Amino acid sequence: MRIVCPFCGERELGEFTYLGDAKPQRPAADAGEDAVYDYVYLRDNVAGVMSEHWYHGGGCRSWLKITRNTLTHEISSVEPAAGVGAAKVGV
Amino acid sequence: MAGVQANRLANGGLIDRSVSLNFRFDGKSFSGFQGDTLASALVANGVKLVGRSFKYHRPRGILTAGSEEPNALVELRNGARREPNTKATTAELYEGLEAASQNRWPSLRHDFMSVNQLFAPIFVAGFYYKTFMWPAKFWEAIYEPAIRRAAGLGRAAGVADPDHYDKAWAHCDVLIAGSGPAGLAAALAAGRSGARVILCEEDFALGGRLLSDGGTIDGMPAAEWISRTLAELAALPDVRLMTRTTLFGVYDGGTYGAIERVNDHLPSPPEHQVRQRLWRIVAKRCVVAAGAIERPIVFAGNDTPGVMMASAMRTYVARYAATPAKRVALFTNNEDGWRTVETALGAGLQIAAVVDARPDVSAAHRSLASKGGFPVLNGSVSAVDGGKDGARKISVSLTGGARAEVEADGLAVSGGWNPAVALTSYHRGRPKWQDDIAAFVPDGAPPGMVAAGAANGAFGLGACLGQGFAAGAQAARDAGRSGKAGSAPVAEDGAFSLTPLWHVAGKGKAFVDQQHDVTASDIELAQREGFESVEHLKRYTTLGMATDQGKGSNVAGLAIMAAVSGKSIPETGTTIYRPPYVPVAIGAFAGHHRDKNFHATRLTPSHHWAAEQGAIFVDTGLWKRAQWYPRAGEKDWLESVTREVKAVRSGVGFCDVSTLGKIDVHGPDAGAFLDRVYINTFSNLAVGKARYGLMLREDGMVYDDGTTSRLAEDHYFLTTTTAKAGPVMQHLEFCRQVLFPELDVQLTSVSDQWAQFSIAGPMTRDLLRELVDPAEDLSNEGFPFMGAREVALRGGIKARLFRISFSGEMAFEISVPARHGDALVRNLTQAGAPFGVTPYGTEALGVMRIEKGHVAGPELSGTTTAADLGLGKMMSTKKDFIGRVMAGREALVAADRQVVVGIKPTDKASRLRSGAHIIPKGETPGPGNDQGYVTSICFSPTLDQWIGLGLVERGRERIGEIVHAHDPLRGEEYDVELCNPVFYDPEGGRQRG
Amino acid sequence: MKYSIFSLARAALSGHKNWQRTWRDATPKDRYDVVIIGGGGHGLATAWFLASEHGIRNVAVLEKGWIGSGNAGRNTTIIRSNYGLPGNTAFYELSMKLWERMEQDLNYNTMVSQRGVINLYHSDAQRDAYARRGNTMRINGIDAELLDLAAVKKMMPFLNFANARFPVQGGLLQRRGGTARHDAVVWGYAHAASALGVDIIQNCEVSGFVRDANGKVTGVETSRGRIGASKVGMAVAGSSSRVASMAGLRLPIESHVLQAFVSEAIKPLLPNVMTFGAGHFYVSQSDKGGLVFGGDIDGYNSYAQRGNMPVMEDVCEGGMALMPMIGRVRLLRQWGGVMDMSMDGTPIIDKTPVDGLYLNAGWCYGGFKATPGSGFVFAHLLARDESHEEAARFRLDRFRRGAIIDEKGVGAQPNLH
Amino acid sequence: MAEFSWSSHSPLEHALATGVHGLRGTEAGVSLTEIRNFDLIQVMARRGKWAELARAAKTRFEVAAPDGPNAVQAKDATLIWSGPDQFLVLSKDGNHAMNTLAPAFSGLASLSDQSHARALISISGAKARSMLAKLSSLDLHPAVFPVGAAAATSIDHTSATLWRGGDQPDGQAVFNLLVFATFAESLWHTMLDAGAEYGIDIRYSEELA
Repeated sequence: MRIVCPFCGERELGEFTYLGDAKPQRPAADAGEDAVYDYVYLRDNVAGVMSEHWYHGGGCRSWLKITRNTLTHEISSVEPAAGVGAAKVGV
Repeated sequence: MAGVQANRLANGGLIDRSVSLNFRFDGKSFSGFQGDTLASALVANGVKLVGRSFKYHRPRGILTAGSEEPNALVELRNGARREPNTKATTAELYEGLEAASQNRWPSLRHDFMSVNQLFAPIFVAGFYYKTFMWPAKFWEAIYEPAIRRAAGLGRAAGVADPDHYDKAWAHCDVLIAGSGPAGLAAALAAGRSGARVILCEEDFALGGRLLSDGGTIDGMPAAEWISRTLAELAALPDVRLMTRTTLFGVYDGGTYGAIERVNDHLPSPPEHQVRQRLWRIVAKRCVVAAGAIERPIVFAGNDTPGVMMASAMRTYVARYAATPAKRVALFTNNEDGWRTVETALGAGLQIAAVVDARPDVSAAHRSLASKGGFPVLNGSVSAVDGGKDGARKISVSLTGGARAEVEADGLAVSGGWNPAVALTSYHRGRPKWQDDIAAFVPDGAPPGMVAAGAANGAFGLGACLGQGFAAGAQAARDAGRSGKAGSAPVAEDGAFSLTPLWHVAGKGKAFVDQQHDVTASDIELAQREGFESVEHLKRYTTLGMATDQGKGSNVAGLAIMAAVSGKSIPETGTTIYRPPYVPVAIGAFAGHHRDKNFHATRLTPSHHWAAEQGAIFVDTGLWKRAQWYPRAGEKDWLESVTREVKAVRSGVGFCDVSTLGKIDVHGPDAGAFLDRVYINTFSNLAVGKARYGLMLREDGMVYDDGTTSRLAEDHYFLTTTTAKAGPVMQHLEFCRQVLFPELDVQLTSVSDQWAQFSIAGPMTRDLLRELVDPAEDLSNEGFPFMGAREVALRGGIKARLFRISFSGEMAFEISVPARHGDALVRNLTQAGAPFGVTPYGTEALGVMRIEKGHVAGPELSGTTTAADLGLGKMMSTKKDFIGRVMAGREALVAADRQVVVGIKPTDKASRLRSGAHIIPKGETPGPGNDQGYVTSICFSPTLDQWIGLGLVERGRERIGEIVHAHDPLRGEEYDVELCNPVFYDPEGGRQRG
Repeated sequence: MKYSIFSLARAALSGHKNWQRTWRDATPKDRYDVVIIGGGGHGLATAWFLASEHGIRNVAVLEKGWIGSGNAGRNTTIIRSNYGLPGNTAFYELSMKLWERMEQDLNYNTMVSQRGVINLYHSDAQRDAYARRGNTMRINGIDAELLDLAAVKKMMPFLNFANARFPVQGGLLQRRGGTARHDAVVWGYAHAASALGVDIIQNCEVSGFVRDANGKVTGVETSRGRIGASKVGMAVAGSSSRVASMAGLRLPIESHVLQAFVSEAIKPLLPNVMTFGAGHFYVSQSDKGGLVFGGDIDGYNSYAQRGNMPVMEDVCEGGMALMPMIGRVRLLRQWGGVMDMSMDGTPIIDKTPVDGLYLNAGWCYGGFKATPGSGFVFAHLLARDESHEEAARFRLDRFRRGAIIDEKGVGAQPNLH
Repeated sequence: MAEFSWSSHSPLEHALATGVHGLRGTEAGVSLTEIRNFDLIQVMARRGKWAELARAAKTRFEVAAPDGPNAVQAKDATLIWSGPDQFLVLSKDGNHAMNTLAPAFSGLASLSDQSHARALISISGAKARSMLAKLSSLDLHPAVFPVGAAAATSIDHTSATLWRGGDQPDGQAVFNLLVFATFAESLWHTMLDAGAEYGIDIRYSEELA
């Protein structure tokens, strides 16, 4: 697999680490056990296009949100995580 | 010089007759020429019997001239370089080559195991599933060992491979598999367009079938066209032609695997060179011009030595000037097979007959036959007479029912051609059936890949050139190259007519998969028993699972299955194609990464100093750490470690702890950030102070621990355990970038920037006062416990000093920029000399942490909660943090959890071992009373006995209880007392003093 | 038809023309007592135990392709019961005991070969972890031995002892562990279940659940029509999330690809099954002679049944690090299976929140060895509506309760299990 | 009381042996030069401060700080991109060491000293790309990785920073490689193995050029 890092360009799979589904959002502090259980444990486990967290740890150390097809491994988009590029926030 | 090469033609071929090469096969000496394969040299020397089959040990010869060879397998080379199952048809001849036949005993000619043929009526497909079941014990003791001994083909060397391998990356616009007419034309078009081109050819010569079949291209002989084309390609700066290189797989994102046999054509690789190189090729586009593979017709006796694929026979005659037979018959169902007759006649061989399954042989061929004086029989070969010395006579069933017999010592067979659809099918694509050639052709391909020429079902030379050229030009355009491709090379297309024929019914064994001895009747049996799916067929009969990967046999097998199950071939379908396209040495996939180079090695700043001291090193992850420092006269590790511990507890010692992960946490929100990742609070930590912190995973289990110091208002220095340095950095970046993007915080690993040493023992201050600038106040008031600040050292550099203790002693950790680490360790030795300073290793470190009851790796097992570790009170209730909510789940706060407790044998002389289980005293051990286990142990010099930590059910409530340590693995049973895990100075006075 | 050397010899006399189908080619009936989705080892074993242990013979096994086409036919054929945590240990031993009588139970030679499974250790910490595990096994009545370096050298003199980056120090050996012929397990259960009346229906893909007004599952919609059922059991590891989603369920499972590899057949080289403790590599040699080996999962969600080169290289690096004698042995074939990776690395065998629907899932890469045990306890659950004693901890709600069974201790991240 | 000497030791000092490694008898295909003394500061812009930081950097270095995978040569420093909103400042003689750089970027960036955390190796020679092809998955074709290109990447599963410096007078490309200090010796041996078949000319320099 090759991933086009938005900062580094196209790179080899070995430079990246996978975390998993990017859809679950960490619940607010007061959301309760059920909500956190859902966030930590339950997965849609999509057979098809899903959004995922990958880490370019062997490169620029950016967390990326990658849209990828789990049936074909085809990657359709790569975006930086929300906190990447914060230095350019608000200016 | 051995041998006379009796079957070598006087002229012709692409061999270099000026370079004669001696070789041995089964101990007998022969000679061949540069440019021969082992197979062609054996052919030239008249060797017909080359191997034995897998199950029946039938005598076998050479069937093909390529990587689809099922029969002519040898053990190549000797000793540690012995390579089992090497195809003689692809092994290049070199001076001194040694090869031996395999799967036979005592010799190839007299193979005892050929008695298996007598049992052939029983040894049908899947027979072993139906028997060997009674008595049950006999399977393990008798049947299976016998089966295992009989199985397998060649023998592996059994000792370490002495050769080297490496792996490399290459990048291109257009990757081309194959250098036949389609491949070369594709390279021309893409190269001229300005594309970066890599062409992989598994043969050592470029040209593919042109090398055997010739032809006329652009009005010139094929050989001349090849050399002109190669010259033009050589002049293009970004075209790379890789011979001896097989493209074996296609992976995601346009990544391809290829194996280059760099030095397999030599007896052994030259110094500094590898045997083989694995290539990872990244290509924007790929043109598969891998050609087609001639397929057999299945008939009784089709495995007799002397029966050969028609195209292979042409190759031996035309390319290698070696004649597999003197009197050749041809059995074909298609026009292409006749080319073998033309080639054979051209080389002066006799043609015994042509058996053509088609009713309508062309007038041209008929006149060729009458000119050559051989009959053309309309019908099929139904049997071959012969044995280990080759074929003698061929029986023919003539259309209409009559029979004929033909005397011949060679039978060329052509059942048509199967495009090489493997590469295009590796992403689970299923090829489609094309009626006019009665073959599967690619139906789509992985992204960026296209097939051209024979691989795409176009068998005419003109079509191959045209398709290859068009595909190369298009691939270059797709890759963004806009140069002019010029015009395509031109050639005539020969006529191709074929009448499908897969199997000739008859008496005697008719082999589909020759290597695995799968016969047509095995396929019929599989169908009868319900194994109709092609995948069931493959698995039940082992069809196509041999070292030829079914290249020749698969389609014939499923065609026979289609016939017996009354389905069409496309309805029957193909099995899933799996890489690699040719078997690849495991060593190549490993490359450089073996032996000491398996993984990288990390060295601490004091490593070479420690080595000078004679330290024993231990692997901790990738690190080499000093485990202990033996001294002369010490009888074992325990004596050394005990000395080190005593030295620290009574004086002063130091230990390199640079392996801890170190992270700079910067920014205005650094404190707020740490509050969210640690269970305790860091935003209120004063500048100049350190604090122990504990992190959980989001599932509530303990993730890591360490000491984090506040060096400035907006700068924390965080440490992790050695094992978790990388994962914690990744986790923190996730928190920063994904979970808490609103925080202004920056993270940098500074693990390698700092050499860090622990200095511990009651005389620590005495040592430091030597080392540190006298202006620095190291008193308890000036530098209290958990203080952290920069200090000046004598001689000019600055260091960071942290008053933290893992040993429970008065201790500091000191860090200096890493290139001063070696100086620091030498200066520590010098400064500490008056106090008897002692370097200590990880063992002594571990002893002291157990004495002090600190948890470490064995307790931070990923299944323990903060409360299990006795650290539950650290969990802040005033803030959210990672893992807070899940840590509250019922089973994680249950009263009967196993928690950390101290453990010591009641008999002070008794040894304690990690992994022993804890059972209530007086009970018989069983799953119901298995209450925990010993996690960490040491011999405590301080307590003068073995002590340990353990995870024990309700352990904290049971301090003082005598329980039983049960260690059946090591045959040890003893009583232990559960105790306070802090064995040493529980009040903590020493570290604060 | 009874299989034996005598029936084989008799058949030989008639040219093997009298063999019947190994299992009946059934057409679906309107209704069954139990419908099992998934014609892999687990589904077929469940059907056989339903019929043989519980007398429930009106059972159908629905397979979307050919039986054994999922992970039953794509694994590395290892059987063992060397687990360390309560819940796992006894269950896998139950399974091991069923392996030991499988051939006689099924009248089919599944070639169970108890040649031993050894987990090598390379550090004191690893030794200690294996000691803990081995003692757990012994406490549960399972054979386990902790070998030191000398014993390992004697047993496997060909390992890299002299020049290794992470030298072998010893190993945890289970002599009763070994291998079995994976396809034959599928065929054997099909053969035996079919003989007891179970309908095995291939090329029958489930597309939905039929539910009554109360939401109870009363059947399945399939590519071969609607099939009624009093109870429906799912045994579709690799596709569990997809099938469960048809009933509106989200599972604590991700699908990941695990690659496996086989070398060319060579004469016997390896005596047993071994796992490398300092890298991702495990290997055994098949009765046919191929080295069958694998390593870690690729690490990203996938349904593609194929992997990529980094893992292939990683596995071979492990192999060469452990035994550099295999350098010139050639890798013949590479394939991938879709693993049901659960959030704690441990399976789920339980009723679901949907009435009438039962779940057997989350096998990670341990499914093959569990085949008979899984069938046994799942049949028990389906027949009696309560968990079998040895599967009582494999509950679906354990994640919510925190009663997780995490052998590796890596938490809710499936690609690390 | 004695004063102490705090001599500096490169992490490659022990492993590096000057001279020719591997193939002999022809001109070495690869030249490896370790550079031993340098200052290396990681500069990470703070939230919302990139523009200000860029201005401050421009003022100090008289070149624009890299905002993409490039290495920019200033008159007495090289600014090497190391990730989004961050770059490394490579310099010598303390011109841009921590104590001088920190005040200049105060409040705009978080700085970490990496001077001792890395080893710096310069790679050139006719076979430099062939050797690097065994170590790096990057496409180093001159058109893809021109002078001034930089990459945060991995070698042997270890993070590394690779950039192309100015060509040598004879036109040969120069690749500069920063690797982590504790991995340096191991990676060095890997490089020697990769380049042995081409012959390697090994040197070191006490000074950044």
